[in-house]
Amino acid sequence: MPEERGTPAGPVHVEGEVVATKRVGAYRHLTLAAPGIPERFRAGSFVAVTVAGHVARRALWVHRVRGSSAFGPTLDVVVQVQGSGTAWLAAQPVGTRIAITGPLGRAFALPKEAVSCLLVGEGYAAAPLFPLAERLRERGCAVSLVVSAPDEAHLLSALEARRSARSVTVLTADGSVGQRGGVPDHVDELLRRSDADVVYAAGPAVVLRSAAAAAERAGAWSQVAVEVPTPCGTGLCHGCPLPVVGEDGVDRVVRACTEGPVVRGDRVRWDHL
Amino acid sequence: MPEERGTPAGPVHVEGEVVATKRVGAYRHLTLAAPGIPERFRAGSFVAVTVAGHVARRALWVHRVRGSSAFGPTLDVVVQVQGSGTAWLAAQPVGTRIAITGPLGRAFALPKEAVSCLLVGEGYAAAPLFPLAERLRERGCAVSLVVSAPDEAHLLSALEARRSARSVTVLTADGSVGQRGGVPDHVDELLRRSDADVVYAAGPAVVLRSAAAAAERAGAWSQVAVEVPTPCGTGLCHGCPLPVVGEDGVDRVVRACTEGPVVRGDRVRWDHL
Amino acid sequence: MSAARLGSVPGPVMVAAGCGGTGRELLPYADQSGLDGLDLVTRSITLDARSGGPGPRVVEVPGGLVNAVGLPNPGLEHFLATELPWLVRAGARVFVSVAGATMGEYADLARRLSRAPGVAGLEVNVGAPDEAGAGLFEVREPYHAASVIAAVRREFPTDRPVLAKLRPDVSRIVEGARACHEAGATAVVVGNAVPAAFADGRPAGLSGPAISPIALRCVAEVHRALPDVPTIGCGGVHDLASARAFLDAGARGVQVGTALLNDPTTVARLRAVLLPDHLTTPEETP
Amino acid sequence: MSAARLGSVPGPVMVAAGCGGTGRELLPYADQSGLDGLDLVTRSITLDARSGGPGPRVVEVPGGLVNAVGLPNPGLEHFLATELPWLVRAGARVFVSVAGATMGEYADLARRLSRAPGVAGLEVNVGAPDEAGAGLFEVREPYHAASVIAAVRREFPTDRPVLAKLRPDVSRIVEGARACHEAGATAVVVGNAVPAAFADGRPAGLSGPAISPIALRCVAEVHRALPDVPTIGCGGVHDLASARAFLDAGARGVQVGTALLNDPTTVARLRAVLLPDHLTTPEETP
Ligand SMILES: Cc1cc2nc3c(=O)[nH]c(=O)nc-3n(C[C@H](O)[C@H](O)[C@H](O)COP(=O)(O)OP(=O)(O)OC[C@H]3O[C@@H](n4cnc5c(N)ncnc54)[C@H](O)[C@@H]3O)c2cc1C
Ligand SMILES: Cc1cc2nc3c(=O)[nH]c(=O)nc-3n(C[C@H](O)[C@H](O)[C@H](O)COP(=O)(O)OP(=O)(O)OC[C@H]3O[C@@H](n4cnc5c(N)ncnc54)[C@H](O)[C@@H]3O)c2cc1C
Ligand SMILES: Cc1cc2nc3c(=O)[nH]c(=O)nc-3n(C[C@H](O)[C@H](O)[C@H](O)COP(=O)(O)O)c2cc1C
Ligand SMILES: Cc1cc2nc3c(=O)[nH]c(=O)nc-3n(C[C@H](O)[C@H](O)[C@H](O)COP(=O)(O)O)c2cc1C
Ligand code: FES
Ligand code: FES
Repeated sequence: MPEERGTPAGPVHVEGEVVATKRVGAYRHLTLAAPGIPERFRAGSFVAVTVAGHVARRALWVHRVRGSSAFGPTLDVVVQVQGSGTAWLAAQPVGTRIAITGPLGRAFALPKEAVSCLLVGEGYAAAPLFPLAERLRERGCAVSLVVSAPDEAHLLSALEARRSARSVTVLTADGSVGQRGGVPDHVDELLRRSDADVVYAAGPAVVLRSAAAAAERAGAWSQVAVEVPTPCGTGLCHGCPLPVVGEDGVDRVVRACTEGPVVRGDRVRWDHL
Repeated sequence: MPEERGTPAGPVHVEGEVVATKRVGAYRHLTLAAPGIPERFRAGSFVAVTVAGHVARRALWVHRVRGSSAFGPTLDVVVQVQGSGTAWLAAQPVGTRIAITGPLGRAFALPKEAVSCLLVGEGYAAAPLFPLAERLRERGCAVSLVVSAPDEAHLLSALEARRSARSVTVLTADGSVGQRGGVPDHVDELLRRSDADVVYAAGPAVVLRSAAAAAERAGAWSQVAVEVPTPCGTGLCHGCPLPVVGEDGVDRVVRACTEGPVVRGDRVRWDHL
Repeated sequence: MSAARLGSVPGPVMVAAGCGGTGRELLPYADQSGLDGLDLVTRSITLDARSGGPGPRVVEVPGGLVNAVGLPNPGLEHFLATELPWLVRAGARVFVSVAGATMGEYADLARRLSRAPGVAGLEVNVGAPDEAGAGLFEVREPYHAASVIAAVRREFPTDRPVLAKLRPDVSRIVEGARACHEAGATAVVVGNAVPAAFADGRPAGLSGPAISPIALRCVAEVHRALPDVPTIGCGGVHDLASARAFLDAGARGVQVGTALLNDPTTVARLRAVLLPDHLTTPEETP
Repeated sequence: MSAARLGSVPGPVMVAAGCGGTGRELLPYADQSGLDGLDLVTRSITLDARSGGPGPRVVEVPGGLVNAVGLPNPGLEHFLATELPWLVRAGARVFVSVAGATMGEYADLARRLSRAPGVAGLEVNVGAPDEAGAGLFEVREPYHAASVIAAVRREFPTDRPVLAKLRPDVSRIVEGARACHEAGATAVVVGNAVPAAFADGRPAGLSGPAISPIALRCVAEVHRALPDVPTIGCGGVHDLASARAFLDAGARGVQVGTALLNDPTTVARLRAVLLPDHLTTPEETP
């Protein structure tokens, strides 16, 4: 699949600002003024943000971009508090200035033709599937979206996606909403039903792996957005090893932030991740 | 002058909380819930607070204590933003939890008899003179209060002190309010007018030194509250050298946080500070 | 000499030298038993009184503190007359940190301390971050440290521990630990503040969380090379995780310095968790 | 040999080894002139390709990072064929960092790099924080480092600089700097990441603001003892104040590593301020 080319390209490093913040279930949604980033953004790329008092940067998927708003160009991110950095981010009030670099990494590759696509996302990592769905619909693709989570609080709302997606399926591990179970339990069935040529997946490794395997069984392409800790996010430190099989069949370790985060599902050496 | 004795004594280390915050001129006033501290407090002692991401602690004078309030026991501090730590403190919203240790150090010694007292304070450091004035008035002392600052924005409001003080004088370097000039320019005249037996001073070294010298010239006692950087505030690190002359006439270096911050003005070796 | 014959290793949590004031200042932050049973290393005591260096003595840097305090202390005599008896009465297990300009001074300190009632053990400061500036005996090679330990050991009863406190310098720590242990050190404290400078270039020592990975590397190297030499980790311990990292790397105990300056209750809190474990674990005998 | 005859000292701001990706990744964060004229040290290049160590390779700690990346690089041949020509075309002044398991490998790297068009100079990595783990030639004593420098110098044209990158180890830095300079190093880079460990005890290196006071001490000691040996400060430089502290302590320039990982524009911002000063200051000739 060819890379989509647009201008302007490449990441920028800007001083952004929190312009809106809202708790949704277990997550904190932040809207960040981030001049220069929305016009460069492609679904699946991410941003690296600076967290006060921390040397390593924090990677965040981009849930939505707006080229213009009352605050200029903005982007939305979904933060799940996991450690000190995400706790800091979630606690920032409107007005906090935050250095943002992005968009970073390889985005989801888009199909040349109007094919059928299955999008599978779990937890906050489903975020980049929403702009992807829009983009695919613009290209005339039939989009089936699966949003999964351990429970309702960790489910990204699929409401807005109903415009871009032909079908939306909700899965929760505890069955609190939608179908009970996880992606591995349902992915083959969902793939068969959607008759997809391409599977896009975002979420923990177990979700990505099951989606990639299902795609392979069904003879479909897969593109997975892998999360590996990314100390810089910009390709400078080589601290984000992603073990893959190269096009030449040779085992390699690439940088998840630069040669990833999105890679072909059949290329990932899952056992070495 | 004997030390006042009360119970309970000694400092405590507590998790406090910001319960109110307000900008007043150039300062940020914070009210901190600080169980255990108000009942131990004596004017001139200070608290050490923990600043997120910083190893050294920040010392703050106590402007006011309330044994009980809607938030339990609280204390008020006045923060002037100078560096990263005070910037952090000034930015905290209501609800932030802050580790507080106090009251720390030697407080102002109170006269045994109902004598006349001159209280001289500059900038935020005038803060401890307000509870001191109340205490002195309770003991029947005649209190003359001098509040000084470079300009109006840095002047602590003396309004409330009018109850405890017989006279209140305001000095600003730029003459924007009150008399024009600094403490060194006016202290001899103020001392003569107040006919004080004891001078209490708080502020930068130049203010303390001039007050101590004026007291000496007038044959009065002086007590000065010295600010020396206090990395721990608790007497543990010996990092806050205060050069003094001991009672035995021998030069010594004592800990400003433990043997100070309040010492007799005639004991400080100003040239070595 | 076997370690068993040279006193038992204190721990698991000790107050590091120079970060506990005179000891008294810790009392308000102790648990109900006060200082009773607390393993406390005094600030380094020299034969003669020292007033310490000029200010600023302690400056904050990212993740830590840089300090050049200059070993302010009242001198041995005054210490024996006032501070030590107070600490002993309070029930602390007092390890007196000793520092000297010559081998003879170390021996002298050890001899006089061996006769002072209530001294639980000694800690020999043979790895200060700026020995020249502090006017201390310079330990350039491991055998320098070992000769100081031998000199101290000769003067101090073998049933009481002597701890050798070394610099967390990975290129020499294994050799230093071996030499000091052979010279009679009961355990090796790894390490001191790391040689550093203030922003203006003035020599100083770096301490606090920033140096924890450095000290941990040294402890791990010593434990790997010399599993029979008891080590006590010191450098950046500030919470349970950082303390446990040292214990997991093979240390018998940890010392807490800078963290006490940030939160004076740190040692009490760590002891509350780690002491019960320690008391139920049979001590390994090398 | 005089330093003047061995190439001129780069500076005042360089990209430190291993913190600039392949160089290309810095382009979006450069100023208008792109990489033109930028003094860039490559990540350490070995004869054969290396895929680097397992994750986690880089972990955050207070004030810095702990890393054991394992020198991932495509090997000399591939580097010469692809990365170097790109950098040269972009106008960067490329200092290739070389690392080897034996003296022979260092010599080999130097020989082949001496013939590669566009190599501005070499930086010899003789102070990695975990040489054994990285499979590098072990530099236990200053003369080990000096022999590597001599071997490299023999193979590399004397009109181009060879930088010796040493560990910021205060007990050996002066001797190391002297020995490397005598062996033909144009300047000494002080220093590398500090030997450290991950929380699980795995050997690694500590970098970032946390180590700045350590590297600064080393620079100050070298400058005091050997004012004629040009030094380049490296360790924790992240803003103008930290860069100036090194220059004030006598360094001719600074390298920026970890700070680029936090803010990729750091070098461009520092150059904007420090380069004009540098160009107008006549270079001291020792
Ligand atoms: C490409 C990518 C996109 C991401 N998008 C999002 C998002 O949209 N929303 C969200 O909430 N989180 C996202 N994450 C995860 C988020 O970056 C981590 O939760 C966060 O870095 C952990 O930081 P902390 O400060 O909360 O935890 P801490 O425990 O303080 O982190 C300590 C260190 O470990 C690293 N680290 C630890 N776990 C992870 C992890 N799982 N992934 C990456 N780094 C880790 C951190 O970067 C930091 O260096 C993303 C991660 C990647 C790699
Ligand atoms: C007894 C005492 C009472 C104080 N009371 C108040 C008060 O009521 N309100 C107020 O705004 N400020 C007060 N200060 C000063 C306040 O503690 C300092 O402004 C503050 O420590 C500087 O910290 P920072 O984080 O703003 O600056 P930074 O530049 O970030 O400080 C860096 C380091 O230097 C130390 N430091 C630098 N300057 C000073 C200084 N002048 N005094 C003490 N430490 C310093 C800090 O503790 C810290 O370790 C008091 C200081 C002392 C000693
Ligand atoms: C303010 C201060 C004073 C110190 N004084 C001494 C001392 O007198 N003797 C000594 O051996 N170590 C001294 N140290 C070093 C500490 O005991 C400890 O070894 C070092 O700081 C590393 O541990 P930490 O990171 O827990 O502080 C001092 C450290 C500090 C910060
Ligand atoms: C992720 C990472 C990779 C590094 N790789 C190398 C390397 O390949 N060769 C080398 O000599 N130094 C390497 N270093 C060390 C840096 O060049 C630098 O000397 C050290 O990190 C201290 O400087 P800093 O605090 O500015 O990072 C690396 C450092 C980091 C953080
Ligand atoms: S996170 Fe630094 S190179 Fe990928
Ligand atoms: S500030 Fe630490 S002893 Fe005074």
